[in-house]
Amino acid sequence: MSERTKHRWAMAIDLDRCTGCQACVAACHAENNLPLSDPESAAKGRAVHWIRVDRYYEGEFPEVKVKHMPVLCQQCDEAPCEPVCPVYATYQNAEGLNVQVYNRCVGTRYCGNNCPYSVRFFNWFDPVWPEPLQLQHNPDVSIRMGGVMEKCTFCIQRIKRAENDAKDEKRDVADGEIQPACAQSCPAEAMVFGDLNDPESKVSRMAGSGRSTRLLEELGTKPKVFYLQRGA
Amino acid sequence: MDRRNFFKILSTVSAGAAATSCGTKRDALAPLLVPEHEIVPGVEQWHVAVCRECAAGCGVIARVMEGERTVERNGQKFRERVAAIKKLEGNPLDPVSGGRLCARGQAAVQGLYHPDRVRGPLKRTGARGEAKFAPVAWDEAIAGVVDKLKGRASDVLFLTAPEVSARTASIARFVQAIGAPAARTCSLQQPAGLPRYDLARARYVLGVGADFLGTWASPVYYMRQYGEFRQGRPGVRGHFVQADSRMSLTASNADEWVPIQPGSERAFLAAIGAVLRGENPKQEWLDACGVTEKRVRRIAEELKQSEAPLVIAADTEAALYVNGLLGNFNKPGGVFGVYASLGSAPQKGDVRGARVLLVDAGENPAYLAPGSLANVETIISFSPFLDDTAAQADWILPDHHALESDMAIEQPVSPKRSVAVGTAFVKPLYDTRAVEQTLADVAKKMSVAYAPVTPEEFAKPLLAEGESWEDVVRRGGVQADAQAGELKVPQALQVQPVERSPLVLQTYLSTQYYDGRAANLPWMQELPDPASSAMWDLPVEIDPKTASSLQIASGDRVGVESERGAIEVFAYVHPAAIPGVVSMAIGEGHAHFTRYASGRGANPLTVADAEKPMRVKISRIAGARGELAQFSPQDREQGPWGGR
Amino acid sequence: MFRCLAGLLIVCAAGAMCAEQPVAFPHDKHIKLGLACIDCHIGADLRDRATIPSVQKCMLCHAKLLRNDAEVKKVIGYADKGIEIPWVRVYGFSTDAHVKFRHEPHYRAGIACATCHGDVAKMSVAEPVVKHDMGTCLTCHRQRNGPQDCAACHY
Amino acid sequence: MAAISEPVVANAARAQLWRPLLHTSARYRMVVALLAAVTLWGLFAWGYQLKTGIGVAGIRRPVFWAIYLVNFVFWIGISHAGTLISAILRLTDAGWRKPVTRAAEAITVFALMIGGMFPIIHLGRAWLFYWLFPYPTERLLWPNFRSPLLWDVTAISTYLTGSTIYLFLPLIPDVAALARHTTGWRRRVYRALSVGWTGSDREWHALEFAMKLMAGIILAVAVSVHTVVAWDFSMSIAPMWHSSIFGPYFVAGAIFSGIAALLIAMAVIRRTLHLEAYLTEHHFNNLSKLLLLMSLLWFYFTVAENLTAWYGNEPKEMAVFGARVRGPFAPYFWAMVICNFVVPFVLLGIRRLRTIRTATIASVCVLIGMWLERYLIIVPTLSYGRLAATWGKYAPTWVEISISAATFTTMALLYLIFAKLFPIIAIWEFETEVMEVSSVS
Repeated sequence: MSERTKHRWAMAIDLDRCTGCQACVAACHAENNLPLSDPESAAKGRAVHWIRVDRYYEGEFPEVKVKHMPVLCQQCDEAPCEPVCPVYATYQNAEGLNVQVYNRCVGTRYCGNNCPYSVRFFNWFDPVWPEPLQLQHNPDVSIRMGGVMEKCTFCIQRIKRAENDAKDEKRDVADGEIQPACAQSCPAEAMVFGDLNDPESKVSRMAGSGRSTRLLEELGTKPKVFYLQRGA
Repeated sequence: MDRRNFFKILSTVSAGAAATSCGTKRDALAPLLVPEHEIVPGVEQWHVAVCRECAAGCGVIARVMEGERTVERNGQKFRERVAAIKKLEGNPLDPVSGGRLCARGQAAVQGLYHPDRVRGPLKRTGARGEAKFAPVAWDEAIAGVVDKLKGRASDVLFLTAPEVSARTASIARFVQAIGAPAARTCSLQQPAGLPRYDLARARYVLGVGADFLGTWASPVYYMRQYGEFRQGRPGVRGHFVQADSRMSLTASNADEWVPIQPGSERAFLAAIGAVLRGENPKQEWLDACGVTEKRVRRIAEELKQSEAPLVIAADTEAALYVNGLLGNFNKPGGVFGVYASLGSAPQKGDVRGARVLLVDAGENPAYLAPGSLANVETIISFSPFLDDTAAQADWILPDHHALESDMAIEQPVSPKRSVAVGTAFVKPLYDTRAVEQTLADVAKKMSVAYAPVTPEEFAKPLLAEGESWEDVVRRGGVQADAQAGELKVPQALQVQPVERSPLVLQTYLSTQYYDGRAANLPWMQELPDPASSAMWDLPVEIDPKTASSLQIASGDRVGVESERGAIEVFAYVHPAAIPGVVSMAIGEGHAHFTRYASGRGANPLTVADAEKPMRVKISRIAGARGELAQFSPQDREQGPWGGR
Repeated sequence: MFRCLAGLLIVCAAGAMCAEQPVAFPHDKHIKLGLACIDCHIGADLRDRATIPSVQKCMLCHAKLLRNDAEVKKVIGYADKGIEIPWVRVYGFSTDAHVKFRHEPHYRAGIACATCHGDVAKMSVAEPVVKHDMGTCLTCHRQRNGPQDCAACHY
Repeated sequence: MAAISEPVVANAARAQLWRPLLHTSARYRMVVALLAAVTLWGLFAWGYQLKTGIGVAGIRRPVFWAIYLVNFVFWIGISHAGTLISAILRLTDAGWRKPVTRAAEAITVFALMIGGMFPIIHLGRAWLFYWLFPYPTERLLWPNFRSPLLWDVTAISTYLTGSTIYLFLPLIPDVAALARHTTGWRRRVYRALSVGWTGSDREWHALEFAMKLMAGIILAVAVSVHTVVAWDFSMSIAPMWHSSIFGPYFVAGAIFSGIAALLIAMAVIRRTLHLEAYLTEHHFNNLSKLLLLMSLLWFYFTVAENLTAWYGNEPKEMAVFGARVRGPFAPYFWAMVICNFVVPFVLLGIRRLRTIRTATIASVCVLIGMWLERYLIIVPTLSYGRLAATWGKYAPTWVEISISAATFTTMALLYLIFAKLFPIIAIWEFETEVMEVSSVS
């Protein structure tokens, strides 16, 4: 399983473009059948947002700054969530995706504790959608049952679709052909998805930019989400 | 045979009677049969549509695949598979969205499949405001409306969106046909006719009071440009200064935020303008906005030095004045004029004088002008939701959801003269009718000659030679190259004196709910507020100094009181709020607006004005219950007890 | 857990019901007449899912052919009433399994329909002869060097 | 009730030690009923959680583990009472151990059974717990041996097996004796359990050897079990969990709470069964000294753990440290220090104050303190993760509280039933002690 194949999916987020508008958050809800929260569960911290925009205030009025940062699963190469799962429900696949296998998950939630980015979410109950909201469900994405972990998949259903189409047409997946829902929606085009194994891909070039950093890099998690800091 | 197959069989054979007791609902099998011609399982289709969550009218594309629902026919419940919209994306061919979409646009599909839609015409049965209705047949409802309209044409006020569209054109034609006054609007949407700002090619941008990355004009259009402005040009990074009375989403992205007093945008721009003209800014202007002369001079100087400066302001006249001083018209990175319109957008109107009110979908006077319906005799609503206004209506004749409708809308913010066109491609879920159709039915019953304006008829002037309507429908719109109109530049700015009081409340459009119209969408309810991270509610934002003097902490319940009224809300101590300026977003506080928004939070328009800040008193309510749900309660990177 | 227990209990009681179809459709007869599986179950070769034909499709032939046969009469009855035949599913995955099965890659790889569905061509009424569980899938994937990554099917 | 053939029970000691086995008072029945009621309520709460979803507990993002895991660590800690103490004392041949060992060993087995339940109770899909065991399937799916949770499963099942054997071995001569002197179902049970014990010299030697051997093994297993439990936390990269001293810190804490539990159990047995003659001041005094020693050791570890975090001043660790010492968790933190250090130090450190009563009070304090210690290790770290935007507050619900409360009653219930079926003091060991003492004099 450790053998790397052609692709190594990654994302670059230009924080200078990002406005914190949260279009990505809503797009993710629409694409990935995220369970709905309600006021009580939201107050309990149980709202599921595979991608969120962290905001911090720095300084005091009037010299106060706001920091926005979209945070999603960082798809770490050395993911802390992976070794601790006792049943291999989360693991690194050959394309560098940190996969969550819902039907294997027994719900120890250890991965959630060990994720320094806190991007893993738990299904506390079986999800419910009042009729006919379920008509909107994306048939390409599983409806997760209660008791299992879930998290950003880099829109694996879109990756699979594109790879399958490319295979049918006997060609490679083109750069930019795959866009996760968040990146597709982003009005400022702050998010770029692509293949790190292709040095010419947009994401490779952005990852190599002087502004490129990774979140909590010091932990050695080797995330595959690159943040391009603000500034020239 | 294993159990999972068994359940499928069982639920099919016995119509789920036995299987439900085992909690296997999700295991149950929907009818296997899908008409091949309608939708093929596992295959996606894309259709164009238009987003109607704000006035910008972004062209979108909708992904259609199979979906399952429970239907009841002849007293029998069963599951069936239908074609359903799965997701909206921006239409790449659309000049406004350019293939992108904002959060509210993404959530529009939840409006379509909302569990609490009005499923057919309703007649009020209880007292007004009790929200008791009985379903009626369309004929009865039409007859009821005709009864109310007959002979009262001069008393009629039709409320619709401040836009130029096939819908507003049809309404204009209708009111003319029956002899009623022109349609008006009560919406807080930015009206059509704003100049276009070429943000993408500007080098130095001064924004004043316009939340163009959040709610102003077309956030999608300006965010697309903003990305280019910042990082789209190799070696060039645009510099951005925002003068605003609160830390809006736009201000939070600025390199420099200039806090100015609410209502002093024009005074600030007048001061900038004075410096640009080589004059001294008047002290009263500086006092009004609370910015030092030094800072005003520095910003004006920076504007002057920049090779491509740009001033974007909510106050169009003031923006044009300063841009004029910078010689900034019709050039890259500057301001462009407005294209000739296909019609005229309804003007703001006061509903208080109306006797018979017709309210188009999207208009909600009961929420945006609380108490204004008290003297209205008859209210007829076309809303697909039981919102604050519809709840008071005598008749509800529900419109289709926008995604089920045919439509054509002139895009007010667009680099070209353009109309977005959407055609219905999923069957209406319920017994609803397009407003145009309802009006035609009413007119017929009243024996008035009337035909609605079709999208094709509306957009026809823009069609190029040889361009077929089918092409337009397939692309989702039509764009025409046209000469933009001249910009009227004021020679001087009239600055009204700004009143200052110790504690004022200003309201603003919220990123999640816009002017409250998206509050019924659960995805928007659970979208954290950009400032406070609040979910399922909106708090009042108080600066730390004022909060500590009133002994208020984040999450406390507070009473906000003005001469107009009083509300009770959660407080959020906003680290970037201007001392003495309290802000609250419009969006929550609906008396009626489906299960997701009814009775949640408070409506700031009960105490304050949408346009003008108002003096308020704030006090903590001791012992109040409830908890403000926040996605990230911690708004600083360090905790209060971090560090030695 | 409750699901499992309830499932086990009822499975024992219901063995005979599995092939009880509203119309005794003879697959073998149709194949002998020269039809291929994908003529009716369209989509299996090109798309994710194979479909079950609408009664309209049956009527393409049976509007004229064999109108007096008892079973065909049932089909005509459904068609006349304008409702679909409530076929009983023979193969499928539970939603709990979170399997995203695609027919098309399997078809492309040259896997015969019979490998997973049994030799329906020789059956009159389709019966579940191949166990559709992860063991069956994986055994085949190992033998034929198909992908064994969990995320190949589960996501 | 099984009758005892009177002439055989000549020994008064035997009569007294066997009495509770053969005579059931109304008070006993009442206490059992009360405990059973709470236990049943806990079971109901668990059933409700299974049916409705684990969400009925107060856990949330980011506090994915809370008092279920606190209880887990706590009860595994208590389990060290027994086996470890009795094994150490047996290996060092401390004569005063003899009336104490069985009481201790029983605690171990029951605490392990209860503690071992929590990893299952806290699962999101508890009915799939068997996926944590390695068993062959055609899918070739194995558990992940890199996961500390799997080490837990291995360690705890080993420990439970070992300590059950260790409890059982010294029970054999006693049940054999009981089998000879009882009738009815008891006789059959005792006879089966006595595995054909005749009391020959060879058997005594084999038993002696087996017990020595098991003591050695169990000691190693016990130390490793709690180290593994500590690794559940220290193997992660969460602030204040990723600590190298967690292994020994947890072992020390476990022995500490284990001794406290043993002291309480002994005090209760002494009082209710009127065994003042067998469980003397001497035994309590010795155990109190041991408790005092462990209290000092615990304090040393706590200081070492917190001082390094404070001195290092790493922001992410300080967020947790600060929350514990001066933030929202401060009341619990200082309560823990008082319970675990101040109270035992004063009550047991001053010889004048060291009595059976004060030792019991100190022990109760230590149990409370150690429960709080585990709470303070688990909850603040998870509440104050590395990214401040994800911080969140945890509060338990009635389900968690009910299940937690039920574990204490279950423990007491199991213990009472055990004491009803088997002599809580190893009679034969005690007899040999009496013989030894009399022969010396």
